[in-house]
Formats: sequence, structure tokens, C-alpha cells
Amino acid sequence: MDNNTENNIVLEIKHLSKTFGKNPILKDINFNVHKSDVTCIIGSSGSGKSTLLRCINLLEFPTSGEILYNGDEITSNKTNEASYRSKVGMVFQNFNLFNNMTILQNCMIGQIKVLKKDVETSKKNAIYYLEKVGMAPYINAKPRQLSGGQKQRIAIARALAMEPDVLLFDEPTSALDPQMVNDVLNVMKKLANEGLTMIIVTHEMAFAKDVANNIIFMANGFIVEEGHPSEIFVNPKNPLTKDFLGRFINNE
Amino acid sequence: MDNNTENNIVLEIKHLSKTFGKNPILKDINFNVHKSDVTCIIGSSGSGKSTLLRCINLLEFPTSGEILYNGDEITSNKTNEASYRSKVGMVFQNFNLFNNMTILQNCMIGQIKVLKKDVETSKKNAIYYLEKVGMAPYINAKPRQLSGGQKQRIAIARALAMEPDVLLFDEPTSALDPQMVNDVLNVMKKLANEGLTMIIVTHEMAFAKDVANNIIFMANGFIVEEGHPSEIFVNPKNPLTKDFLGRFINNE
Amino acid sequence: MKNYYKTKIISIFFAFIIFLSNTLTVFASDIDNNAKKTFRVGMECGYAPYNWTQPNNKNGAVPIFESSDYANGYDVIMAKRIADELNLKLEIVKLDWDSLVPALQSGTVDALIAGQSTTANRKKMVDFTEPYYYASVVVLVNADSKFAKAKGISDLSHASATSQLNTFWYDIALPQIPNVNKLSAQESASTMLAALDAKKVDLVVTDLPTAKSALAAYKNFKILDFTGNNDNFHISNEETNIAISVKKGDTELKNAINTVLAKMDKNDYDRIMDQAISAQASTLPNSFIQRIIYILDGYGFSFLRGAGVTMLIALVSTILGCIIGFAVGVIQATPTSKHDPIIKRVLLFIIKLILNIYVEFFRGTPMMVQAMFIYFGSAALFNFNMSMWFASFFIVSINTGAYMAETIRGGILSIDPGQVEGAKAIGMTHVQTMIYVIIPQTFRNILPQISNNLIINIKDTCVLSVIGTVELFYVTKGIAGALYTYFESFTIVIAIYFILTFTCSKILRHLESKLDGPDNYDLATTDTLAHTSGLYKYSESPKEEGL
Amino acid sequence: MKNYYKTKIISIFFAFIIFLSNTLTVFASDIDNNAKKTFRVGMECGYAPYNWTQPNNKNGAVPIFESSDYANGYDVIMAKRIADELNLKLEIVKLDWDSLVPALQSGTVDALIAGQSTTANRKKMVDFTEPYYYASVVVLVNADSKFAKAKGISDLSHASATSQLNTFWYDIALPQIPNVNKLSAQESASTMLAALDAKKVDLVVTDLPTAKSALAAYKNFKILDFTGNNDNFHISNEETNIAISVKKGDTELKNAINTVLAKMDKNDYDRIMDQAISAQASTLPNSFIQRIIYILDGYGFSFLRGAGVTMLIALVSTILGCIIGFAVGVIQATPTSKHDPIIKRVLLFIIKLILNIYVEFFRGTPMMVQAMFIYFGSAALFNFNMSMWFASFFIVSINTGAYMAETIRGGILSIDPGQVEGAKAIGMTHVQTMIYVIIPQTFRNILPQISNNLIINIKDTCVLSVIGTVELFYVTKGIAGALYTYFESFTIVIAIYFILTFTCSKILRHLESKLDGPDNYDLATTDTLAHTSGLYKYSESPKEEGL
Ligand SMILES: Nc1ncnc2c1ncn2[C@@H]1O[C@H](COP(=O)(O)OP(=O)(O)OP(=O)(O)O)[C@@H](O)[C@H]1O
Ligand SMILES: Nc1ncnc2c1ncn2[C@@H]1O[C@H](COP(=O)(O)OP(=O)(O)OP(=O)(O)O)[C@@H](O)[C@H]1O
Ligand SMILES: [Mg+2]
Ligand SMILES: [Mg+2]
Repeated sequence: MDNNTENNIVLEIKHLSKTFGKNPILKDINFNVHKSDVTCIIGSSGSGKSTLLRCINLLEFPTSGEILYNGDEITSNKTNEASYRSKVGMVFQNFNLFNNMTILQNCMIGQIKVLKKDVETSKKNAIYYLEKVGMAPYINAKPRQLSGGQKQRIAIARALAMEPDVLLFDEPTSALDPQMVNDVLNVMKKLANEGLTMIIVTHEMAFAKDVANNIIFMANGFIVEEGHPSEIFVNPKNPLTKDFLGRFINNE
Repeated sequence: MDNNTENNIVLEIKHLSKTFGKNPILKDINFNVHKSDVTCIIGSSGSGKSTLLRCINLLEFPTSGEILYNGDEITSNKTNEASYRSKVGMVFQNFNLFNNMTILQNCMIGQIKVLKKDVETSKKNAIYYLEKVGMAPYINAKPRQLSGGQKQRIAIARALAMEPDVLLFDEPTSALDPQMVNDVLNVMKKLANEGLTMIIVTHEMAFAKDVANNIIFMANGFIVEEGHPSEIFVNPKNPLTKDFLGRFINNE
Repeated sequence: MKNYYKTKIISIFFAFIIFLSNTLTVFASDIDNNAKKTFRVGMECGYAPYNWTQPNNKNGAVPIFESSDYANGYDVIMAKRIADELNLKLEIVKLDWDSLVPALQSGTVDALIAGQSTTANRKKMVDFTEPYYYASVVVLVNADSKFAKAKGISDLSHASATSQLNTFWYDIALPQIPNVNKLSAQESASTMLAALDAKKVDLVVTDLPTAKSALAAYKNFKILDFTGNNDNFHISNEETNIAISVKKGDTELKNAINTVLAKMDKNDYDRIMDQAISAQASTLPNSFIQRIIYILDGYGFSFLRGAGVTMLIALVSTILGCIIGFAVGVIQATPTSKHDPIIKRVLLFIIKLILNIYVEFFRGTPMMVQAMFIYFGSAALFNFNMSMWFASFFIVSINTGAYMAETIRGGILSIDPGQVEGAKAIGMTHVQTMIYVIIPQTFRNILPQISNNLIINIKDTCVLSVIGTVELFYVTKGIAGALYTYFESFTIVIAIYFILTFTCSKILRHLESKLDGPDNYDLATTDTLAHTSGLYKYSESPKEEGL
Repeated sequence: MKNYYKTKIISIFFAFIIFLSNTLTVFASDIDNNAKKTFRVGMECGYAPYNWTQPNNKNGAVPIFESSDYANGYDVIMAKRIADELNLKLEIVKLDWDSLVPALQSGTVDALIAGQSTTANRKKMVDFTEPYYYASVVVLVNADSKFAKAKGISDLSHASATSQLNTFWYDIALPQIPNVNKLSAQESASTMLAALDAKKVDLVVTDLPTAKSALAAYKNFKILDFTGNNDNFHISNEETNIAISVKKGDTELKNAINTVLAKMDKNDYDRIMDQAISAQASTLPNSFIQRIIYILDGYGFSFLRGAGVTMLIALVSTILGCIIGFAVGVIQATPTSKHDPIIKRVLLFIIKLILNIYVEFFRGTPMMVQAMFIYFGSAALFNFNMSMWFASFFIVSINTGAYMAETIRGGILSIDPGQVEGAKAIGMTHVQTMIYVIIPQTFRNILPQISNNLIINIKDTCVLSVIGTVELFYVTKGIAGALYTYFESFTIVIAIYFILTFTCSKILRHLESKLDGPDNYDLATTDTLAHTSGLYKYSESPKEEGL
């Protein structure tokens, strides 16, 4: 999976920066994502990881810089945001499940309304992915009736059910126990093999090491270091990276 | 810290059970918490850990069973819930910061209104704890302007600033990076030494192992196994526990 | 003397009926003129104690022509006596006050026995018989008032007083009391009596029959009648003489009636009037509750029809208004970013501006004024003659829409922005996000507001009376005026409003809890899942269960 | 003939003024009776074209006694001529229509030149001179109507027609048109003209001066005057003769005036009337805009005062209503659990029930009916005589409170329950949670509703006219009636309402965005922290910064 050619580039981030008011959050971000890549973004709290994902999904508009999706500039005015997002999905740090719908409806609505699938197919598909994350028995529950980990798995299933080309995960395992993390990891690995491109923000270094073929380490809004997990986790070059990974490497 | 006598028992949970509608969530829970104990509750997603903490904090009313705080039955009608909660604080899985207040106000309001401290003292105290979690520079921000990890740290600081006798943490490090987890761990250890009693729901086994002097493993609403981390993590007796801890123990 | 307030209500109502169905024409042509032995008498059947409508034939009431109701009162007693003496078959025809003289002139009725005073104007239109009653002007006070012992009008000096608007009682009699503190005139006899009962004034000036009728309703009143005393009001006979009128030139009938009247004197008249008033008092029961039952019995259908019109307008307009409000609110809550194409931004800006003007204008100006401008103005300016019904629905809907737009804008803003992001992230367009995610949640949150608005509409339709919509409040004012039962009628209408609004608000509350859904969920079983998916095979491994 | 609608408004207004300050008494006693050479003439100064008020002395207007305004019109021209001929100093005294006769009888004025017709009733109170005008009855049509060429009233057959309520035009003249489709009477001359302009009717019946005045306002009207034709209305002189009145027995003045009148004939009168009407037309400018300016010039202060009263009641009552609403809403949103002590639950149940009844009752019944019940009923039932002001504030506040209670209940329910839990977890009581956490967030979310309510209150205070509150809408109706400038006056009041409500809604929108706070935060610097805590030493380690 390392021998990606230029033709395979799905997302290209060029000189991206984002400022909230007077606070610069992202500073000159540059990286490429190839087809079927699993890119993990790590970094300390507040370093801008979520903001970066939100920029890629156009939920925040970059202050400057370019984002190319399959070679097309998507920050231009001509982009159809909705159809772009139906191809580039996202799982949020705080889930954002639809409060007015049951779990099943949450997973079906996008398929029916956006992908124009019929109800039966959508339902089968939704239950298929809910089963994958172990939430099939809860199809009649409302989001407010679920535990944190359950909501998180629904959020993952909802995004998967849309069967997008690229999926952005914002800390998809934060509320899960180690066993569940393992299950989700397996699902992701399988999806990666099937050709899904993923960008994952995570604090679980073990998870990142297992699943990723590219690691991006962020600090203070900059990309400090980027590389294959075998390099970053074994031989971090930047002192900030060394400092950040200190505890994880010691634990290994 | 292991030689707690019966006199030192702060919380006593007796035959606690909780049912939502027709679904039993907690089933005959029994355990004691001694002064300065750090009890970690682990278990898979949806096993009832959050519900147990919420029962202890009286946010949910147990269907049956008793909770004794310093020997007093608190589920009786005579309990002053507010004053009980000012002694038994809680950090929520989804933070529940006050949206209408700045970070500083979030950490001060309880001290001023509940503990009746004056504004100056409250402010000093709030900033002291905010500094401990590294959030002092953000005192003027509103919750909606913060990243997940930042909110989580504010939630911890807010609970600490109340200086309660017992603190219930619901996955207090889920949104934090390993480095930050380390910092929080240190803060907790120091607090435990100062005599704070803590019950912590967590998915981070390493964290649980480091900080706890009692581990409770829950599954399907039951307490399956309870004991010192040195026992549970090394020699889990129950097959469910073994299965659950499999990945963690393998990683060690 | 005439209750002008009542006239107004009834005449507008009547005009409306004519307007709609031309029933009067049909009615007039229906009358066959060959029944020679019939004595057709026109009266209003709603001007107590002279004449009124009652639902049964108690106290010798006479059936009203082509109606299931009965007429009674001084006029009816006199009409019966005249018919008896002249050996004619009496037929009572109920007519609008303003239609009395035309009906007489057109020969629809033979005579009017309708409590008419013999004013010069009327004399030109009809021939009057000798008076059949003398309605002297009297003063009504509270029995415990310091003026209760007055011996003449000069004893009433410095009293605060009022009377009915546009009557000679107010215009001519009242100012004759020396140093009187003349307060503003009351719109109807019923409010005049209510003001006296509430001691807002020391006394009211009225005529004897009205005063006597009032005593039936207000036991605490006392009549001061200074007739025969020099220290009394100076009023011309024209105003106080009440006479029967016949068609101009019908001397035969006039003389016949006069011979009957000649057999009676003033004492007879007073006795008959007392008889009528006591019949009225016995018709109108003593206790508050019984009076309410009496009114409901007689006018139940009118109340029902008014309530129906009110509910129809309120419901339809609230629904239309909500739709308008959602459309406007959603557009106004559409975010614009600097990165949208310029055309889209300009267009959205213009649309938002127009909608803003719409909302501010209709929220900001009274519906009554709008109703008049729209109804009259549409014809004057655009030559578009809209129907009263169309105008009613249009005006209330467009107003509700303006209010709802603001409510919905607020409701949308209070939904967690994460919901929008969640929807966008699965590729929903703005419109889809609104329809499937935001509006359902907003709708639930603003249901209390929708309920408020429906209730406001139920009550505010009353301003539509300016364009002639016969809704509940309008109907009630008419009934209150006809029976002098001010508090009773308004108690009834308050109860009706309360029932309508309470029912609506309960139904909406129920909807609220229904939208909230059950507090608990059922775990899907293997069977359900297999059934719903038709494919899915639920794995029962302990691991899955443990999750 | 008299504009009754106007009379009603003005007389209620006047009564209110008396009620408040007894100014009339002061005014009446102020007049010194020694100025022998003075000719005091009473008139209404608001009954165009006979007499009206204008702000300047254009067209020979005469200053009004003790006022900065001027009077003009047919009556003023006649009064000037009489004063000239009799060598007296003219003084015009402005009086309420209902006060004219009493003022004459009390000697406050020497004569009334006020467009009065010589009805029998008046004849009893005053002595009339010879007529100084003959107000023949005419028909007004649209110039493009098919009836515009009618040669007599029989040519008007089958026309739809109306006139003014409670006038002999409507009661006596109109029914003389054969087969007329008589629609309901209009409340005032201005609405009658508006209906004709809007082509809701084919024609209206009125008198010549009114018709001529109307032409000044409506260029598209045509007068059909059948005087001298046999095919005309048959009306008595009593109604059409307009005369000057003097105190009963004041033959000297009466004769003097008659000698002056004897020098003129009907043609002179018509000429002078035309002069007055053209003066009026020149006073009342031609263009819509200029008329509005004219009205504002003359009545600006009245509008202002009305707007002031309206805003005062609306603002105070909205604030009080919000406080009530928050109190009630918070109590109603208090959760009860099975685990609370039984006393607490019973108490809360009773309180909630009472509050529920309060909310449903006041939301569910029209404010106008409530106003009457509370204002009159408080006196009748509890012998508690509340002031009009107290009643106004009380009624509007208590109604706003009922609406706000529901709004706030809904607002509280829509706040994320996590907020309550967060507050409870740090030991806040229910009340503290509400005050510091929930209400501030609810308040922000329901600000659009508060704004809606304030706006509703600004408009709904108009129903308080039933208990005599002189607010904006009430004032406007009076002005519209006095000047026949229906559309102009209501355009002004619509503008005023719009300005009031728009300003309020903008201020509240501003408050909304202010409550939202800035979109970005400033990082606290070492200095700020040191300053705020007075103690705290900010560590500048790179690790802390990196977080
Ligand atoms: N209000 C509610 N109504 C019905 N069921 C509920 C409700 N709240 C929680 N549950 C159910 O109770 C079970 C336990 O939930 P709880 O939040 O305690 O789990 P948890 O152990 O904290 O899981 P996690 O690790 O994912 O946070 C879940 O199956 C959840 O669906
Ligand atoms: N709407 C906003 N306005 C102002 N500042 C914001 C806003 N959203 C985020 N920020 C700031 O941007 C910075 C980066 O936030 P971001 O959520 O991207 O962090 P993160 O790397 O995802 O952190 P975490 O691991 O804690 O989730 C933070 O300091 C945060 O306070
Ligand atoms: Mg983040
Ligand atoms: Mg949990």
C-alpha cells in the first residue's frame, strides 16, 4: 500500500490555514492522502486535529489554502457541498446523532434521502453495519437512551452505511473499551482492504500503530512530523514528537 | 491504603438495581468504598457503568437497594440532595459544561452559590485547578469554542474546584492524548494522597492499573469481579474478565 | 326609545344574511295576500319589555311566523287584544328594526306594534294611531345610594351619571340634572346597567319600561320616577309617546285600532306593562344559573354557529400560518457564508429583506387596521373584490405566519448546531437538513408556541367583525344587548372560549408527549430483526450480547 | 344631522378629561362675564364643513378661545358676519357636541352656531333663529358608475346602497329608493365614503355639505342632487333646516341674529357653504402626502400622547408579565419524583393545578371580556374600585404572564438535560439551577418570543378602550372620524405602530446578539491572569503552551 503513485491521490491539502478571530489554529498544513490510505492524525489536545477534519469536510471554511479532492479544488464556489460530503463522510467526536430519530432511522435517512436508495435496501444495509458494531438490538432506541460507547458505535455505523469513498473519523474509539476498540479496528482494517480511504484522529497510539499506513503528528497547529508508523513510533525525529510519544513508547 | 477498617467506609452500595422500562440495567450491585480509595470501574460499553455512577450521585433513582454515605441512607426521602451532591461531585462523560458561562464562570459558580465562598477566593481557586489541567489561558472562552479534550479538562477542573469528599469520574480521559492522560493521572494521585475518595469509570486499563487500589469489573449489569489491580490485571479469575482484559494483558 | 347598539349588530347581521342568500326577498314574496282575516303585525321580537323571543309558549306567547320560536311582551299582549276585539287572526312577523317601516310600506305586514316612539320623521313615513304607551323618563340608582331618597331631579345635583349612547336620555334628559357629573355615554343599555351595578356611576337615566326590566335583572336597583312632579325632566311627547303604526292612508285599520285603544287608559297600559315585565321576569329566570340555561336554550344554536365560524377560521389560519411561518423561518435561518457565489448571496439577501419587511409589517400593525385596508383597499386599489371569507382566512393566516416566522427562527437557533453538522456530514442539502432533522426537533420545541398562537387566533378572530364576519364574540354582543343579560351572556361566551381553547391546548399537549415518544425502548429480538430486514441473521454469540 | 361615531369617540374622550382633572369646571368658571361687547359662539370645531380646527389662520380662520388653534368653516364665516353686523367682538369657544346645549344654558356661550338641525327635542331646550342653511339630502356615486346619470331616485332602483349608522339618511331616506339593496349601515361618515370608494356599494345617501366635503377628498365621486325634482327623497324640514340657537328666552339676541340672516337668501348660503368647502379643501391639501402632513401638524400631539400611553402600558406589562411567566413556567417545569416527601408532592400538585387554571383561563378568554369583568366586576363583587390605570396594567400583565408561562415552560424543556445534571452534580438546588443555568439559556432562546409578546401588547392595548384607556388606536379613530380622512389617519397610525414595534424588535434583536457574546475568545495572558487572581503565577513552559 506504500507504492501509491500520484494518480492515486484522493485528497491533497495545500498550505491550509485556519484562524478563529485572532487565534491561528491551523498553520500551513500540507499533506496528501492516497486511495485506500489509512492516515492517523495524532497530537495533543487543542492542537487543531478536529479543526483540520472539519476543514476537509467543509464544515469550517479554511482561511487560506487549497483542498483538492480527486484533483478538483473543493473550496471554490462551484463545489456542490452536499454531494461532496456524501462521498467524504465524517464521524464526530461528539457523535451528533439525530435526536428526533431512532437508531435505525439515523442510519437509514441518509441512504434514502441522499443516496436515493429504497427503504428496504436502506434498512438491510443499516442493520448490516449496525450488526458490525454490535448495535443491532438497539434499532428502536432513541439516542438519548444510549450509553456513550453505544452512541459512538451508532455514529460509526451511520457513516459506514453511507458507503462513502473517504471517511473522516474524529476519535472514533474514545468511549469504547479495549475489546470494542479491537472490534472496530477489525472493521476498519476490512474496509481499508475493500478500498475505503480513511483519516482518523485518535489518542490511542496502539490503535494508530495497528491500523495506519501514514501517521501525522500535529502540535500548535503545525504538522510536525509525518511518516509510516514503523518510523514515527520507533524513531521519532522531532523532539516534540519524542516528548509526546514518550509515555506510549515506554509502555510498549 | 489497603488496611481500611469498617469505620473508614465512605460509600456502601447494597443490593442496588436499576431498571429502565423493561430493561434491567444494574442487577444486585454490592460494594464498599473506603476513605481515600481510588476505585476504578471497568467493563464493556453499555454494561451499566455510567448508570451506576449516576445512581450514586442520585441523578437516577435506584429501582431497589440502598446507598449509604458515611453510614446514612441517602435514597431515603429525608436526604438533602443538593448538599449531598456538593460533597459527592461528578465529572460527566459528556462534560455538561454550562453553555451560558465562560470557562472561569463555570468553575466559580458552584463555589460562590453552593459553598458560599467570596468571589476573590473562588477565582483564585478556579484558576489554581484550571492551571493544574493546563487550561488557565482559556478562562474567557465559552464551552462551544473549545476542543473535546479542552472541555474534558474544564469538566475535571470544575469538579475539583468544588473540593468534594468523593469524586465520581465518568471516563475522564477519553478525549485526552497520552501525555495529557499522564498529567491528569498525576493530579489524581496527588489528590488521592490528600485524602480525596474517587470512583473512576475508565476504558484505559493502563490508567486504571496505575491509579486504582480497587478495580471493579462489570458486565451485563453485574459486578463480575472486584479486587486489587495487581490481582485483576495479573490473574483474572472469571472467564469474562479474562476475555475482556485479553487485549490489554497481551499488550503488556 | 331604541337600543341603538343592538340595532347596529342586528342590522349588520341582517344585511349580511340578505347579502348571502336574499332570503328576505324570497320571504316577502312567499306571503300570500289572500288570507283576509289575518292581522299581520311586525315587530323586532328582541326589544324587551316591548317584545322578545322565547323558545316556548309560556305566559301566552304567540308563535312567530315561519319560525319555531315564540314572541311575547307588551306589544304581543296589545296585539292579541286588538286582534281579539277586531276578530282577526293574529300573525307575528319578526323583522329587523331597520326593516320595520319598509315592510309596512310594502304591505308585508299590516301594522307595526314595535315600541316605536312617534317621532316626526316616522310620522312622514307611516300613520300613527293614538299612543298605546307613555314611556316616561326615570332615574335608576342603587337602593343603598345617598340619592335613593331624591324627591326630584334637583336632589340629584352633583351626582355622577351616565346613560345610553345616542339616546335622548343621554343627550337631552341627563344634562337637565343640575351640576351633574356627566360621564361618557355607554354603548348599550346592558353596559349602562353594569356600570351602575358596579357603582362606577351614581345613577343612570332611562325610560320606565327599561328601568322595570332592569329591576328583574338587578334586584339592588331602585327606580326614581318623578312623573307628576314639577321638578322632573322636560321631555316632549314625541319621544315618550309610543304608538302603533299602519301604512300611510290605511285609515280603516287605524280607526279600528283606535277604537280598541279608546277602551283603555294609562292605568290599563301600566298594568299590562307590569304584566309584560313580570312575564319577562318569569321568562328570564331569577337565578344566575337558570338565566344562563335560559339563554343557552334560546340562543344555543347562535352560539354554536358563532363558535363554529371562529374555530374554522382559527384552525385553518393557524395551519396555513404555520406553513408560512416555517417557510419564512427556515429561509431567514439560512446561513450565508462569504464563500457562496455572489448571485446566491444577493438573491438570498433580497429574499430575506422582503421576508423581513413582511414579518415586521404584519407583526407590527394591528390586525383590525390590516383587515380594513386589505378588504376595502384591495377593491379600491386593484379592483379586486375579495369575499369576506377569503379575506378572513387570508388576514389571519398572514398574521399568524408573521408571528410564527419569528418563533421558528428562534426555535431553529436553539437546536444544537451539532445536529446540522451531523446532517451535513452525511451529504444532506440545507433543505433536507431542515426538513428531516431540524424542523421536526424545532416543531416539538415550539409546540407550546403553536398552541399559544392557535389560542390567540381563536380569540382574535373577533376583530374580523369590522369586515362583517359573524363569529362568536360578535354573536354574543348581539345576544347580550337583546336580553340585557350582560354578565350572563359574557359568562357563557367566556365558558365557550375556555372550552375551545382548553380543548385545543390539551390536544396539543397530548401531541407534545406523543412526539417525545416512549421513555424506554424495546430491544430488538432476533425475530424482529429477521422480520424487518428479511435477510439479517442475528448472531447470538455471548460476546455480542455482552456489548 | 350629526356624525354619531365622532360624537361617541369625542364624548368618551371628553368625559375622560373631565374625570381626570375637572378641567371643564375650571374652564367654565374662568370665563369672565363682564366683557359686554363680546359675542361668544360655541361650536365643536370638528364637524366639517360647518366648523373645524386648523393649526393656522389661513382663509380667515378665527383663533379658538384659550387655545393655540384656529377655527374655520361655514359656521365661523356666518359667526364673523353676524358679529360684524351687530358690532360685537367674536369669540369662538370649542365645545364637545354633547356639551353645546348645557354650555348655552349655563351662559358659558351666547349662541351656538354649530350645524345643528332644528329637531323638536332641541327646540325644547333652546330657542332657534331662522335657518341659516338647508342641508338637502343627496346621493353620492362613483362618477364611472351606471347610476351616475340618474335623474331621480327611481333611476337608482336595485342599486346596492348604504349610509351612516343612526342617521335619518339611513333610516328614512335610503329606504325610499325603490327596490334598493340596503346593506348594513356604516359606523362613520368616513367608512361610508371608504366603502363607496372601494365600490363595495353603488351609492351612499348623505347631505349636501357632507357630499361636497367628500368631493374634496374623493375626486372620483359625483353628487346626485335631485332638489326641486318630484322624484326626490321626502324629508321634513326639521331635519334639513340648520339654525343658530340662543338661550331660551334670549329674544333680543335671537331677533338681532334674525335681522342679519334676513339680509341673506338660500343662494347666499350656498355660496358661503361653497366658500367654506373650498377653504376646507384648501386646508385639507389635495395630495395624500400633504394631507398626512396636515393631520400630523394638527394632531401630532394627540398621536404622541396616545403612543406614549400605549408604550407605557405595553412595556411595563411585558416586563411584569415576563416576571410572572418565569415564576409560573419554572414552577410548572419542576419535576416531581415518587421519592419526594408526600407533603412536597401534594403541595406542588396543588400549586401546579392553580397555576394551570390561571394560565388556561387567561390564555383562553378574550382580554376585552376580562377587562370588563375585572374592572366592573371588582367593584360589583368585592366593592373594590380600581383605577383605570391600575386595571390596564393589571390586565395586560396578567395576560402576558399567562402566555409567557407556556413559552417559558417550552423553553425550559428544550434545554439539554445535561445542563441540569451538570448543575446538580456540583450541588446546586433546583432554584439555583434554574436561576444561574437554565433561565439564562432559556431567556436567550425565547427572546424572539418576548419580542413577539411586547409587540402583541403594543397592539392589543387597544382593547382597553372598553374601560376608557385613551391609547393610540382610540385616539386615531377619533381623528379619522373628525376629518373624514380615513385612509390618511390609519396610514399614520400604521406607521406609528410600525415604528414602535420595529424599534422594539430591533432593540431585542440587538440584545439577542449581545447575549450570544463574541464569536471568538481572547487567550488570557500572564498579565491578565496575575491581575485577576492576584496570586497566580502563570507557568510559561512550552508544554503548557502546547496544550
Ligand atoms: N434513559 C434511558 N432509558 C433507557 N435505557 C437507558 C437509558 N440510559 C441508559 N440506558 C441503557 O442502559 C445501559 C447502560 O448504560 P450506561 O450508560 O450505564 O452504560 P456504560 O456502561 O456507561 O457504557 P459506556 O461505556 O458505553 O459509556 C445501556 O444499554 C443503555 O442503552
Ligand atoms: N468556534 C471556535 N472559536 C474559537 N476557537 C475555537 C473554535 N473551535 C475550536 N477552537 C479552538 O481551536 C483549537 C483547536 O481545536 P480542535 O478542536 O481542532 O482541537 P483538537 O486537536 O481536536 O483537540 P482535542 O484532541 O482536544 O479534540 C482549540 O484551542 C480550540 O479552543
Ligand atoms: Mg478534537
Ligand atoms: Mg458510560
